[in-house]
Amino acid sequence: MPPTEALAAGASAGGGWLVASIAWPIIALLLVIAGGERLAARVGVLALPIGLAIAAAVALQVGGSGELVYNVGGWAPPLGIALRADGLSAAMLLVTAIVAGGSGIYALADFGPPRAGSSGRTSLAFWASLLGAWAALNLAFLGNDLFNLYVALEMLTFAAVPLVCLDGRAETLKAALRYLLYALVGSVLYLLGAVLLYGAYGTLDLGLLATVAQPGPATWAAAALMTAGLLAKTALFPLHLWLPPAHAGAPPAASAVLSALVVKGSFFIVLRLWFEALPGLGSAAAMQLIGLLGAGAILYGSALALRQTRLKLLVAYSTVAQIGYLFLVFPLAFDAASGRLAAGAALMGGLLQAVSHALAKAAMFMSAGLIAVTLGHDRIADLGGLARARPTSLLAFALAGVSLVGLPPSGGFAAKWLLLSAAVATGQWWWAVVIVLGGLLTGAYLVLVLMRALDEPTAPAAPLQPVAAWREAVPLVLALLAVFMGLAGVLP
Amino acid sequence: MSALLDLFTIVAVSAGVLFFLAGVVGLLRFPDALTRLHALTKADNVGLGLIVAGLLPQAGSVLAALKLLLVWLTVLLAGATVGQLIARVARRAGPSA
Amino acid sequence: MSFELNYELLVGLLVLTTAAWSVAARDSYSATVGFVSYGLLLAIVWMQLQAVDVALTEVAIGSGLTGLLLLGAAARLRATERRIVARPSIALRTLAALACAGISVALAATVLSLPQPAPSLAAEALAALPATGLGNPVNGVLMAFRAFDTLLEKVVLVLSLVGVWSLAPDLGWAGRPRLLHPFADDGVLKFLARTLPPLGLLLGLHLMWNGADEPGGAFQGATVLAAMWLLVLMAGLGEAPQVRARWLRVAAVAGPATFLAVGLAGMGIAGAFLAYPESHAKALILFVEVPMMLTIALVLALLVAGPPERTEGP
Amino acid sequence: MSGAAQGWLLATWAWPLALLLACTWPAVRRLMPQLLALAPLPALAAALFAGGAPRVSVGGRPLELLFGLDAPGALLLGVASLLWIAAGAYAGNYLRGDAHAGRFAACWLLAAAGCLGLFVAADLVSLYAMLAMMTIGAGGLVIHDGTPRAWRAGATYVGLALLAESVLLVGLVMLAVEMPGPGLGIDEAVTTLAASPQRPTILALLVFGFGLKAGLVPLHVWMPLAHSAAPVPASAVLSGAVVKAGIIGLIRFLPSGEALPATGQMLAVAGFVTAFYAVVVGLTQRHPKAVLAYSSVSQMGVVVAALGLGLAVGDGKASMAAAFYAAHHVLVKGALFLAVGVAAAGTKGRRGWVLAPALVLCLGLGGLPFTGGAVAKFAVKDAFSTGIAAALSAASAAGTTLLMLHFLRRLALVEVEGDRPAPAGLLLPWLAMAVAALLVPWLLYAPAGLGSATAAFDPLALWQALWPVMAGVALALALRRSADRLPSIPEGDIAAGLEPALRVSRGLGARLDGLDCVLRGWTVASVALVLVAIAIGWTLLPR
Amino acid sequence: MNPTTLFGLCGAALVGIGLYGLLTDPRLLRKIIAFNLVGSGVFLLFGVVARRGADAGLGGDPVPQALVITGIVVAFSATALAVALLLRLHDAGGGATLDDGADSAGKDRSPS
Repeated sequence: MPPTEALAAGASAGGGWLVASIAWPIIALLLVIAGGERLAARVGVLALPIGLAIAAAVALQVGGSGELVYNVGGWAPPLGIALRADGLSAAMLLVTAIVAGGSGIYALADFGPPRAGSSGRTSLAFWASLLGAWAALNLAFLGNDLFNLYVALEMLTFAAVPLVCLDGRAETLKAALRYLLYALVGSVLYLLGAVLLYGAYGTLDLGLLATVAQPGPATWAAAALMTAGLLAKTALFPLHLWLPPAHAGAPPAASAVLSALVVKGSFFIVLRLWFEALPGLGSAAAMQLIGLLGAGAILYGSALALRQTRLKLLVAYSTVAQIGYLFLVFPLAFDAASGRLAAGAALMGGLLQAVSHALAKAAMFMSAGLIAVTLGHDRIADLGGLARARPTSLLAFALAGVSLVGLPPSGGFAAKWLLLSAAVATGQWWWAVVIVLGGLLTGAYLVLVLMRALDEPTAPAAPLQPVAAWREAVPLVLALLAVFMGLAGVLP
Repeated sequence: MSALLDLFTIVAVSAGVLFFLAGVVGLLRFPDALTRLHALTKADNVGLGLIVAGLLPQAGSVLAALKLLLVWLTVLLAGATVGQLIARVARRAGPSA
Repeated sequence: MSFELNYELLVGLLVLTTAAWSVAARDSYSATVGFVSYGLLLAIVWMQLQAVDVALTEVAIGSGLTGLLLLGAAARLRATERRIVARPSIALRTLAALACAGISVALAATVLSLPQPAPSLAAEALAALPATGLGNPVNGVLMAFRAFDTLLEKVVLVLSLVGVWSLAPDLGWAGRPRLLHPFADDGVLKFLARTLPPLGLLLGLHLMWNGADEPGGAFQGATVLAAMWLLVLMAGLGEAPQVRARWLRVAAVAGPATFLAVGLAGMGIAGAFLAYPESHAKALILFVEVPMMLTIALVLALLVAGPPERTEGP
Repeated sequence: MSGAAQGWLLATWAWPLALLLACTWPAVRRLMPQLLALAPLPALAAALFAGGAPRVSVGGRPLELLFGLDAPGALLLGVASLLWIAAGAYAGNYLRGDAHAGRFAACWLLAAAGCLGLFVAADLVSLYAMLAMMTIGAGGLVIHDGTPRAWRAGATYVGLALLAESVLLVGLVMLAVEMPGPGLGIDEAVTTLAASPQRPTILALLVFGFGLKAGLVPLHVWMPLAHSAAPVPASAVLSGAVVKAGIIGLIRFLPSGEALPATGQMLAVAGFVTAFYAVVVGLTQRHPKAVLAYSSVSQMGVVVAALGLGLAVGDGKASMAAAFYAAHHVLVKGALFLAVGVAAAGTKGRRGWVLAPALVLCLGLGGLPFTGGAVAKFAVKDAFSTGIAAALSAASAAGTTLLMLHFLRRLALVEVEGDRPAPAGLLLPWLAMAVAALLVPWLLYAPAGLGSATAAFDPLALWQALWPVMAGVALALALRRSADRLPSIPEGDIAAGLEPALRVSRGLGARLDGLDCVLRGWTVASVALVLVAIAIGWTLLPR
Repeated sequence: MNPTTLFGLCGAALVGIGLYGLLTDPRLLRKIIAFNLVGSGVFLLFGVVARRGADAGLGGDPVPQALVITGIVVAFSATALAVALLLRLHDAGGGATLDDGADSAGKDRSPS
């Protein structure tokens, strides 16, 4: 059909912002590559606020009209590709822009314009990857077409992998390779599901699938393969092999993006797949299974975090644990009576968990990075004296911890509160127990770190390295956002 | 007339296939790299040549026929070069290979 | 038909055999060779499936460039890989085998259960094709209906190129990628590298131009060009550019940049991102495809060439 | 007026937090230990002027925080703020030359904000928030000395406290789910609770949580450990004010004016068991702070017993009475802990300054007429009026007297650290608290709406108050010889059982590391991935 | 049983074969080859779906065919990135497997 008609058919006013939120990071990315190492940092930093503004615009539009749809090229699905934004996407777009901006500013010290003598390699690689990951994430949050989302996933992986091994040490290279290969297995499984769905229904559009999808071998196989593949990319226990070394080995600014955002991209697609495309096709057993993996992640990850002796590894394992909460959404949102997934308190709780964890974890990795810079190491046992050396970073770390543990008024608390309410309301008390235990363990490992940091210096400490104040400010701001998110009235 | 052309096609293509068969047998049975190479190149050059020649009458248009010839020439070129390179490797590795 | 089926059966078995071989072979080099021949056989399957465009792509990329990439790696890794003996325990391998078999069986069952008649967008695509001015429906999908995917795919290519470059050792950053064939100094290879490229250039452009209406397209064309360039590089007739060279950077982003620009312009002139005004659709698409071809050829070749290395004489 | 009152309500917790934030400036941090006495001033003002003021709300949905002050809250907030002021002044002196003074101040402010804010918290969320803040701060205070003993005590305390809060959280969420409106005010919650089908479960969770906070046996183990391990001013506020978190929680959530015989009697039994068990174990303790800690456990038992009996008969005034009794305990226990510090800091010669007032306070805790303790006992007399309860309460009074005299003996034997008299900075807060403990109850009795205190002077009442004390004194004299020959039970008696558990958990941890290395091997993980896919598919098949 | 279905089963088998190699072969290069096998198996399924959708005089549904072309490119960039990583790891002395460093996270733990 001619484009204009298609527009009238599907696209909603203001949908152009959706295109902008994907096109803008890509433009910046191309500029960075063409502009070269010298300009990379400048272009990147300029791109960040504009991207934030675009995300805000989308949020405003969505707040007004509730939903934005845009048919790319004016070709409506199933032939064409549609972009769609609802409240969930808007929230994720915003937090992505905020965290990406934060880590960009934070990274200026490490990946700024190359000084004389240093090759611009890391600078170019970091900014290109950051912008690429940002574009991919926005696409993952807006895409409404299974193959389009596949491209987004791959783009995300290719942007994330170089971030892991920027320093080129053997173990980070190995971590990056594990990450890449495992992610590739995941995306192959996802693609398998996509082809099965197309073969059965002749469309890849989430909305259309919801109307035509029937219970049947193709649907079941597709759902299973795609979910498993996405879980692998989200590093849900027991598929977390790649996460700890990758996130702990990367430079702090990169770890922040990886741990806070990248794993959320594939999680968001799982949400879309189940809540948008196949809401009526889940079975109680399947949802309980996914929840079980989540519960395993919470307990196992927290317990292992408690065992770590290195700060960055502790934070990485805490990510493994926090990811678990996200997947409690599925059993909690599943209404056994109607056999459908219902968007409600549980889904909102999951979203809040994703957002608040993004802010808190980014803050944690950044402050952990500054702590490591200050002390020259990140051995938890030797953190003594930190309270005097780096009060601000420690404060940021502690505030982020407040949100992770789920103390009011943090976003983490709001999330846990909603998940608990859902568990109580649906009478699935066992998930409530898991949530509570997870909170206890989280509190345990964070208190451990803080107490160490409040101690006196154990060894005759090496001369402390200075850190710019503005770098300390970034994690603090993110942590404060996480802590006061609960008061912001983000809930409907 | 066309019957004759068809006959020619059949004969030529069969002969080409025969060459390929021989080439494969040689590849499997010959003792060392150089002799295997010898068998293979025959299959590539003559075998393919015969098949192309046989297909020419069926090409329909002159352009298509030219394309067919082009394919043959390209294969000749590549095959010759690769054969040379492999032979050099074999010689460097010594007769035992 | 029964002959047909037997023929198909034969091809299918050959494909499976070569696949199994390239998994089972002891030596990685022979496994790679197996993989290349597997790719060629697969192309036949694609022909059988009436997907000429895909067959071309499969031969060019799936078998050609990927094969080149893997062969190079296999040659470099030979020594180390010999030392690897530790394999997963037999129990674990059995479990893995069972799991994979399970997946295959499930897939097979699903394939057999797919609805008949199958859902298809062929009719819709054909109906919408005139609006694009193109004659080849596959290209119509790539350049118009799902142009967004194609644009993003180009970004993915460029992004992974940066990823590959970022693996350069810091000292190598100033250098250029090197992939000299061990026989580069040999006359024969140089001869091939001198005679083949003109032909390849012709073929590449032909494929691109044809793509509009017949099988082929910018992509398959670009792959041929890339292969030619790689041949020249391997024969030592030319040097890969420095990754810091400005022209290289610009050329590397030219394709997606033009595509994006045209797409954004579409918002103004055709009412939607990546929409073309019906009157100029074909012209615009060709206008996009030319720089895209350049970018693709460049990026594909450099992806094979790998990260830059320190440039001391070999 | 109400505007100002609401301001005080917010400042109660906001002001200490502001001081805490100010500590990020090194200069302020160095000064802060001397300023701790300023932190509770807004709380005192709130207690005086903001009682019964309309609730003030902060933030929007989903978390609308409400703050208000009911009568029991005001009463406890007032005395608690007095204690925090005195102990703060004491701490300023106590910390001179302490390398960790800054850290102590930070934890102190956090604990103060939580503890005082708790009394003004008027909705479920802020209640939970204040509890958490208080726990974290108090935990920091407990481990302040950094000795292994302190670490063990701190770990036990924080661990159990977090457990209590998690249990509470579940209870609160269950409550919130049933609440009709969006708001989560405690008043609304209580009305909801009354009608809730889940009431038994919710009540059980809340009682467990708050009971643990108040140190009901067998959830008391953390108290002796924490209170004797913490520095003197810290144990004063811990044992005096922080413990009352459990009490105010019970007072707020237990239905008042409605008779729940079963629940009430269960509470009463738990309370009396606690009261007597703690006396017995306390008698075996050597360190005066440990003795005091057990006495606190016992006294909280009495309060809970009073609450329980009140609940059993649906006596609406019981909660106020219990609050009053608790308020007196805040003052006395705070004062006595300071006394231990003063005694250790001063010289043997001038120890009379410590022992004389301490004796009065000790007997007062037992209910000696004309002391504040007598009024306190008089306030809860209704609860303990009838047969068995009366006997038990008299017995507990006697036991308390006995225990406190034991404490006095241990106090007299405390080793002195220096040879210089205790500095005024330590002496004055102690004496001030002592005086407050004697007088304040008399002043508060009428305002608390418990009728007139003069009734406490009628001869019968005097006798009823006096004879248990005399019995206790007699017992003390009788036991004098044998007191030191009693077997010594380790502090936190059954907490000693935790050690093996810790060892086991360490072993498990090592296993876990091994497991993780296996799970993160490539083949295992990727096979796991395929199996997950198959499992999901399997669970999707219709049954 | 028509040819298309036959190739469908072939694709299913390819996925299984490749997956097995990807899971069990310790050599990284072989993992990468195996990944390409799985990938081409999936693409083959796309081709089968396209062929089944032959309609309106077209030999196959063009949409899946186009998707395969995009997919092949993406798979190629993945392969290139993986090979580059592998060779760099090899040069950095990291060997050519993953599991002899699997617990790079587990290593720095105090023997508590």
